Amino acid sequence: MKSLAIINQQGPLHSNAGQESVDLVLAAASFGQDVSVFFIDDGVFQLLKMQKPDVLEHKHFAKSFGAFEFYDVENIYVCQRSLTLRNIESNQLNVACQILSDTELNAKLANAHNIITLS
Amino acid sequence: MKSLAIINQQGPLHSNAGQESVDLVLAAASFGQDVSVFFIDDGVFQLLKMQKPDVLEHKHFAKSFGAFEFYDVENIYVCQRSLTLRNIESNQLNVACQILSDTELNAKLANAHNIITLS
Amino acid sequence: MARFSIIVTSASLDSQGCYSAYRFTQTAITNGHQISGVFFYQSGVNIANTFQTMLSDELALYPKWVDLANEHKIPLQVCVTAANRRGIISEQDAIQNDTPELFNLKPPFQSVGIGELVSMLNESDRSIQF
Amino acid sequence: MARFSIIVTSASLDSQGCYSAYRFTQTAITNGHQISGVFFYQSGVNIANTFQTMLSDELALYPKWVDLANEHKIPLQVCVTAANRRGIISEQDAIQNDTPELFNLKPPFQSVGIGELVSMLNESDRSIQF
Amino acid sequence: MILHKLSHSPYSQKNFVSLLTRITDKDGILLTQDATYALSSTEYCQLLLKQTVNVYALEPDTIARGIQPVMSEIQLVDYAEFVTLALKYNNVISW
Amino acid sequence: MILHKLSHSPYSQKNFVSLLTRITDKDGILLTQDATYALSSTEYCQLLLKQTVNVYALEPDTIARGIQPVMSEIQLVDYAEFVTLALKYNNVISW
Repeated sequence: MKSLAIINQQGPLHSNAGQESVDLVLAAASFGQDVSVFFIDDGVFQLLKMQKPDVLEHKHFAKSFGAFEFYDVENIYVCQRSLTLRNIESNQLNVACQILSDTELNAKLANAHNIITLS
Repeated sequence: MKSLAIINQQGPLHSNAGQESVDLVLAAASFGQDVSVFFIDDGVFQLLKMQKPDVLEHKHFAKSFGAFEFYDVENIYVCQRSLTLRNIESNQLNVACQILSDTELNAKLANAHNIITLS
Repeated sequence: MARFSIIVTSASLDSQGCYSAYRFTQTAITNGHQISGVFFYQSGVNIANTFQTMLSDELALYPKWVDLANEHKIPLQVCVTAANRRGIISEQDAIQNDTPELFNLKPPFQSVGIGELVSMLNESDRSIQF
Repeated sequence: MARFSIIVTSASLDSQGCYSAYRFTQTAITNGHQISGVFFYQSGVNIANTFQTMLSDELALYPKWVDLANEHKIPLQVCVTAANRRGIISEQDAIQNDTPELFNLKPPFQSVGIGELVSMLNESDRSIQF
Repeated sequence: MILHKLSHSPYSQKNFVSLLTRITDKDGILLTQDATYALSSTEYCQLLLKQTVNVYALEPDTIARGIQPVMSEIQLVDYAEFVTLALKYNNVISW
Repeated sequence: MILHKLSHSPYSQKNFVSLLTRITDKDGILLTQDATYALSSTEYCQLLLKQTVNVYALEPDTIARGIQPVMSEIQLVDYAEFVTLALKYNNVISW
């Protein structure tokens, strides 16, 4: 079984990247890939609990993060520096995740067989 | 006759924005608009004389800048600060243009009836 | 009361711009303003593709534009060159290609030249791009 | 000699990525490597639209991909969900829609699910995204 | 009197800050889409307000993203006020 | 050992610099598309080389843009060398 790292780099409403990231994570996991999910740069904005995309008639795809564990996607990594830069505290986040330093992030990414960025 | 300002903000090979800016400038001018063209931020890279887009099989749309004067598009403005930041000298540019300060640029843009950015 | 030209240059799935344009247009009409037209250029033309199929729980912006245009008689003008480059073909284009059935741009969206943008700008008080 | 998976997520007119992917694929083959497949996702699916018509002096990337795929038997796999959202419809989709003539995705491009991406990744030594 | 409509994230796009120096104190700034993320940063809010006091942000875009504004000097507007703003200034640039 | 493939302009995208801190000295960096504009800036070249000596740029992308590189420590590579680089590292991230 190969490992696949999915990197989210964009805010939730910037484009369709967030939805298509979720599609990719769930499908790849259901086909047996060892999937890990990374939130880096503006991608950390996808994790904000307070989002109300229905105000813009958009689907709240971030609710699907809750389904990750049912698909055995348990490795959810968030860039500490990206959070700090954006004044985001860990209690504002909408999913259980590991907050990693730059060095730790690099080490996790170095271990993945394949890496796809959604931006 | 209304005035139309077209702002180029992207490098020549980043996307199709450069070509579609030229299309817009020439068509609007031929329909009688008073068109001025601005190169700002990475848009100033469109002005580099040394470009060889044929290496990537792309059309050299910047050659069409030479046609601007035949369409009476004589107001071509370039952001001084964008050039300086990118280490570009005026002798590297492929079209006759006026290099403007931030204040001068703002004043020119404030006079346009309509403004379209290509990015 | 004023007349607006709306210009859309961003693809609906790559930016929020096309949705913002829809909301702005809708609100301007509600508040008594006129819309000279909406001009779709660059990747903004993608919204005119009739083949778009969103999943049932996703925002479907195409029918929203269609309803707004039909209800308020707003011209939805799509630049023909930008559209053809992106595989958006009108019935007239299809007839010229000798495949008269194969098109994916339908009314109320219209395939037009840039001259229509110039006319639209000339008859409006303010333009705004998304 | 290695086996590559190529992933294209950028639209051909909004980025140089789709062209770079083409050049990389072509070069890898020339140098004796194998291509497990090319997977088009997000706005990368736009290249599969058969209706695209470039002006005669502009780069036409669609026929380049078609020729490369046909010559070297490379699977060009287009994610069906991403494609449908962007108005790219296969013959099979069209038949299901009861409009069997109305499609704009043709071989060598194939409409597939994300499972095909997983298979592709499992049988290749290296993936690279554009 | 230009209304500068910004739509890109200040955290990802350099143009966000570089264009500020071109804005005069008579101009207006309207934050929309990902540009509304500036509202959660005292630093970005101050940079904006240094150029002009006429700084606005589109409230639906802000709420949708779950942003908590840190400075009350930036006025939240709805779409109706957006339409009014577009007419109040001489023209609009969408950066 | 990651090959970081960059494709965005350092002048327009903030991520260009922010991702550098995640790069270790064993990793490689390949500048492609608009990221090759970094070659004309001593400052950006130095930032790149500070992280790793393994910095490459795709020559066709550089020539097409009319860029004149200022530092010879960044190696210009063709597509064949790009293919080789992609295999030399354990994986590739496209930023």
